[in-house]
Amino acid sequence: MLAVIEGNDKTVVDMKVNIAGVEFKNPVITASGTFGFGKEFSQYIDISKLGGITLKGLTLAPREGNKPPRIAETPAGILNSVGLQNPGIEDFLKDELPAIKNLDTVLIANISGNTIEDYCSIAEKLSDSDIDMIEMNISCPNVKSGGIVFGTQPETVNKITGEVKKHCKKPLIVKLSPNVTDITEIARAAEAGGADALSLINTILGMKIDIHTKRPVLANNVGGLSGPAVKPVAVRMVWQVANAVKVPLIGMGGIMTGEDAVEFMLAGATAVAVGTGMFKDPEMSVKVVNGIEKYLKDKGINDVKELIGAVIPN
Amino acid sequence: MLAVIEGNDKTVVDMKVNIAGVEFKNPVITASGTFGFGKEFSQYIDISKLGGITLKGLTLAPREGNKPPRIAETPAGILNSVGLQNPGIEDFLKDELPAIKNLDTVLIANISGNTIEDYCSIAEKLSDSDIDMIEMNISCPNVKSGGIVFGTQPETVNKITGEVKKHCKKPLIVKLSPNVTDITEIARAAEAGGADALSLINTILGMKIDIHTKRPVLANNVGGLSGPAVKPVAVRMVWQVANAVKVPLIGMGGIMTGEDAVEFMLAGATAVAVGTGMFKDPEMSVKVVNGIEKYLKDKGINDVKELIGAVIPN
Amino acid sequence: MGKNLCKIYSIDEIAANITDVVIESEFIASNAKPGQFLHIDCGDEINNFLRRPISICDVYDNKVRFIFEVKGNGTNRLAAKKRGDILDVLGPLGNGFTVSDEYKQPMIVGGGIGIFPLLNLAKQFDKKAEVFLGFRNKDRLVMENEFKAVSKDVSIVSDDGSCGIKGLVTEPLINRLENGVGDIIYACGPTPMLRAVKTLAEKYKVKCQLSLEQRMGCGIGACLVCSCQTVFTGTKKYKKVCADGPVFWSDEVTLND
Amino acid sequence: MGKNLCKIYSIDEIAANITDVVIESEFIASNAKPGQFLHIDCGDEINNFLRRPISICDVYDNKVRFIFEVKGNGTNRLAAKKRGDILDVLGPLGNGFTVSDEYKQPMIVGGGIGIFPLLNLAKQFDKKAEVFLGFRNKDRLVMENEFKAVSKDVSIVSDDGSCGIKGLVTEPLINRLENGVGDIIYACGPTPMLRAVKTLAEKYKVKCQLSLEQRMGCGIGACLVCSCQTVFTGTKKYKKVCADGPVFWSDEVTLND
Ligand SMILES: Cc1cc2nc3c(=O)[nH]c(=O)nc-3n(C[C@H](O)[C@H](O)[C@H](O)COP(=O)(O)OP(=O)(O)OC[C@H]3O[C@@H](n4cnc5c(N)ncnc54)[C@H](O)[C@@H]3O)c2cc1C
Ligand SMILES: Cc1cc2nc3c(=O)[nH]c(=O)nc-3n(C[C@H](O)[C@H](O)[C@H](O)COP(=O)(O)OP(=O)(O)OC[C@H]3O[C@@H](n4cnc5c(N)ncnc54)[C@H](O)[C@@H]3O)c2cc1C
Ligand SMILES: Cc1cc2nc3c(=O)[nH]c(=O)nc-3n(C[C@H](O)[C@H](O)[C@H](O)COP(=O)(O)O)c2cc1C
Ligand SMILES: Cc1cc2nc3c(=O)[nH]c(=O)nc-3n(C[C@H](O)[C@H](O)[C@H](O)COP(=O)(O)O)c2cc1C
Ligand code: FES
Ligand code: FES
Repeated sequence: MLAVIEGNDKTVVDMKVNIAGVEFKNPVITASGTFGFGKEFSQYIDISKLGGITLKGLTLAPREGNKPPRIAETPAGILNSVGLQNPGIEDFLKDELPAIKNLDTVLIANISGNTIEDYCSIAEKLSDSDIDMIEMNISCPNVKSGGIVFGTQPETVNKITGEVKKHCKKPLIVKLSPNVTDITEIARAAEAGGADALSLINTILGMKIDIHTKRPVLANNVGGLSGPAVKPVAVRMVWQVANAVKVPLIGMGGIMTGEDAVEFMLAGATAVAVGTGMFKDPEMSVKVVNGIEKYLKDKGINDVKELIGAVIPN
Repeated sequence: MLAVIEGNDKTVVDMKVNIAGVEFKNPVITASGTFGFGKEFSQYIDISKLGGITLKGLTLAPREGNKPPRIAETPAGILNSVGLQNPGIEDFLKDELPAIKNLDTVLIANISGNTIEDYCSIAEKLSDSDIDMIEMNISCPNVKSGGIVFGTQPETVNKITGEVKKHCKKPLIVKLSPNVTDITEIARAAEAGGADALSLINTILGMKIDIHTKRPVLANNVGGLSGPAVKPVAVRMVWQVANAVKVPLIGMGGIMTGEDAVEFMLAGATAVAVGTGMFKDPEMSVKVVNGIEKYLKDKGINDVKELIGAVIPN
Repeated sequence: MGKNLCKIYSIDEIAANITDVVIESEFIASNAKPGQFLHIDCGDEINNFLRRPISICDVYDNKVRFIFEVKGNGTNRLAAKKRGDILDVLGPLGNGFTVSDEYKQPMIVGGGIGIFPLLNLAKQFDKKAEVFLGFRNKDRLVMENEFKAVSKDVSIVSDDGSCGIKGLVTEPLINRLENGVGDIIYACGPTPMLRAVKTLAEKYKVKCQLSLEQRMGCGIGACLVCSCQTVFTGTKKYKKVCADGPVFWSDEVTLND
Repeated sequence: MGKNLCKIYSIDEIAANITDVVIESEFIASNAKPGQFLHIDCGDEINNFLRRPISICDVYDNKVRFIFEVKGNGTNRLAAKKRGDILDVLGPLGNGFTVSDEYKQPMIVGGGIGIFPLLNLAKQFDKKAEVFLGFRNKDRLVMENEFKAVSKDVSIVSDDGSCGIKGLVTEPLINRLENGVGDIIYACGPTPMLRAVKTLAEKYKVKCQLSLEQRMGCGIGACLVCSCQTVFTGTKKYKKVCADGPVFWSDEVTLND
């Protein structure tokens, strides 16, 4: 594990990045579904040190989610099958948002639905709230009816993005599924539909079977793989998509250190999100911020934006 | 790591499985590309203890493969970009096959090509050889012109399988790519085309960037991810495909222990292949055989075939 | 509640595969309530990176004790730690048992690894608690004397009769409830045991708290993986074992998942 | 050649980040040739599961010595091993240097970590070899006396002049070649150094063997990841560093990859 040491030279580093007109004090965001609605981690970190936080996926009506067990450990990763448990958009606006709306960080809501109308209606309700950006999840592999059906065909991605844009007054991030043959096709469809930014990757569908009980470990049988195991797949997809679209990207998938974050930015991400890594260490998101800063100081780079897409392909 | 202890009770275990009329003394095979043409490992293991061996991918003409570096380490996995380096089918038949044709194990050739005609012609040349089965690789992510273009569209999978079947007198295994939106669709297309068995998964396309040089670690920029990291994805795909087709499956992806192999068989595989794990331990394939046997003895199961597809979904 | 780097003060195998650990942490020792748990990083390997939830068994001075059984990869690594090693521990986490002077006849029921959090609970009742402990067999019997020292009475039960009474741990409990003894039951152990205790509590109309287990991710209420089904005025709802529990009132949980 | 479980006989840090290890293995000791390597499992973590290739530095009795610099995860773990630990080692692997009585004036050139396999090579020539060793600076200078003990002459060169002559290790070599000394050159070190040596060998028409490095998978010739470009009668072809090398004749390799 990386021991995070604060850069000790005098380089002044500009950590700010801008996505669709929204300024982030640094490029580190929390990944949706791993950070609740923000309050749980406040005992462990100063949330205002983060560029932004993405909240747990919201749906129009409350959702109970899938049966437990909902988590399994795999080599360098985990599978989850939470299934979008959430209190619904109304209760969120009433009970959850007030507690976090004054946090000094970018607030990103993550939305899911069963129909295009669902998405439009949630986006509309959030448009007048204190949320700064909306991330549209069309890639949750854990819910049959939701998300993923929209996320795997370019035509539907284009259509849903276009429709939601009409109802959405906040910058719209479209979150892509890695469970596709050609992610650039999907990315281009989202961009053409009007996405202001793209985030990737959501989890990869996986399964674990307990050989003693002969049953899948997850009650849902399958779940989404995240954590370091998926990092090479995520970096590849960010790189491919960066070469295919012009909108900014938020990269994620297995980030555990500042170095990992730098790798995603070199591949083409303007910002990164930390998810599963926070289960290992609730301070990880802040350590990633510090790790990026240290890398920049060590290299004498004074603007984090210089990293974006700076990979030199062979 | 699993310490392999020979089962010490008196259960007599039948380890034989049958794929497309070919009998395997046990369900453990080596994965193509990780076992050369068979001879290299003979200093480390008794190859006749394996159910079968799959040889390095062959093409019609010799191929030089990609530039080095061709390997990178990732969390619980590796990326490779060998790019099908091989001496071509003629030299294989002349220089390599004679040395292994008398091995007491099932010999599986693995073939790739740029055109359907290439595949047909290699299959024809192998049809009169001492090879027992042919595995058709339509899923190599490391060669632009070859394989993968055929492997990601149901129509082309169906077509190539049908054509190759006409020229192939040996049982034909079609090897599936995990880099697809819906693997069951591809599997059904291969079955409909006449595949006698399916093997899965090939590697998942990934990338690693050296943050100090800003260059991709692989000269080819991207490469195929294998090893334990991919196991949950592979198990999920085997399970999905087992529920979609009737032909037998060879499961692979990250197998390191007998327990891992049992997991694949429960998911629906009739046999399994061990690849990357052999880089960690050249004896791993044989240890997997012993590990399966130990599991069966411990559970008092006397026929390995009872494991095939025996998962109890929730 | 906090992230703590704690030195291991002692670590001993007290029965086959059962490890008793004492760590130094003034913060945890002074904040822990009976029934709360720790979320422990068992090794710095990316490969096995989920923490493991382990109940607090006891606290004294600035030390915290927990006991666990080796099951898989994580607990195996944890058991290999040495005195003086530093553990990365989140805690104290979750809601513990409700302890109150109101309860004059607490009945404490534990099965298997479920007995560990109950020692500190029993201690709170100044030798008023009656304790019922179930073990698989005599090789697993631990802490009998420690419980005796802090309880009014301790009944030992084993699956095979190799120690204490043969049978289910609920049997001596039923006996007491039949006699009208018991104004609250606290239980921790395998789900079938918890179901039986819940049924008894309903039958004998005694208040009852159960400590549940579920696989966890964050351990702090943020990821929603550790759910258990609860019911409130007829509506079923998933709550979080880590943050809403692990201790629940028995009429709140369905124990159906 | 074989899979060996070898006990660590000694392990010492001989310079900053440079570790000198002696393991017990009669099999390797009696089969190893200068220039061959070991493929070492640096820890049983799935997470870092590729072995690491490290050259054999020396053999004596039933012991095998190797020396390595800590670079990343694997060598870091390896350096943390203790005397008495068991290492899982494949070897001896690959083709070593061609040693023959035919060569009367062997020139041995090493740069950085490339010097380690050259000790056992120099030994084979009964104090006839002239050795040229390049170091980054004096903090990295190791084994000077050991080489002196087995060679005719040892020239030390450093990048910054902090030890020996300042400059490139090829400079004193050129001097000797200009004087007509040298009937074979053996070299191991960074690729730019190997390129320079190859050019000199061509210019002065001296035979030359180079030891190459490449990232490896299996280490035994089965996976084809460790390729280096070779040329034979004008045709370029990839060979395997692990099995066809790591030592190649300099006119065989292009050093272009
Ligand atoms: C609130 C709480 C308190 C606990 N207190 C104790 C205690 O005091 N002593 C003790 O011995 N055990 C206790 N357990 C159970 C203990 O957490 C598991 O035995 C342990 O996590 C198993 O990890 P492993 O690495 O050995 O097993 P593995 O099989 O390697 O674990 C794989 C995954 O499954 C999870 N898991 C496996 N079994 C359980 C289980 N029964 N409950 C929750 N997660 C599980 C692990 O956390 C891990 O994520 C408690 C569990 C909970 C939820
Ligand atoms: C035939 C041969 C002999 C060698 N002999 C020695 C020796 O005697 N002493 C010594 O200090 N070093 C030697 N090396 C180099 C040594 O293998 C690498 O420094 C080492 O593998 C780096 O591993 P790491 O875990 O520290 O680095 P990491 O960066 O964690 O390694 C990541 C991956 O890259 C590979 N890798 C990184 N650098 C190299 C390299 N230079 N060559 C080959 N693979 C590399 C690793 O094997 C691993 O797969 C030799 C290399 C080869 C090919
Ligand atoms: C427990 C859990 C719950 C998640 N829930 C959501 C969600 O509600 N919406 C969403 O878009 N992504 C969700 N994700 C996906 C993550 O936001 C992220 O895309 C993925 O986990 C990869 O990043 P990581 O490897 O850093 O975790 C969830 C992931 C996990 C592990
Ligand atoms: C170095 C290397 C070379 C490979 N070459 C081939 C190949 O030639 N043909 C093929 O079908 N698969 C090839 N594969 C894929 C493997 O056969 C296997 O499908 C994959 O690695 C997953 O299994 P594993 O995780 O056990 O390695 C190769 C894999 C590796 C690591
Ligand atoms: S473990 Fe994350 S909410 Fe309980
Ligand atoms: S490392 Fe496998 S062939 Fe050389």
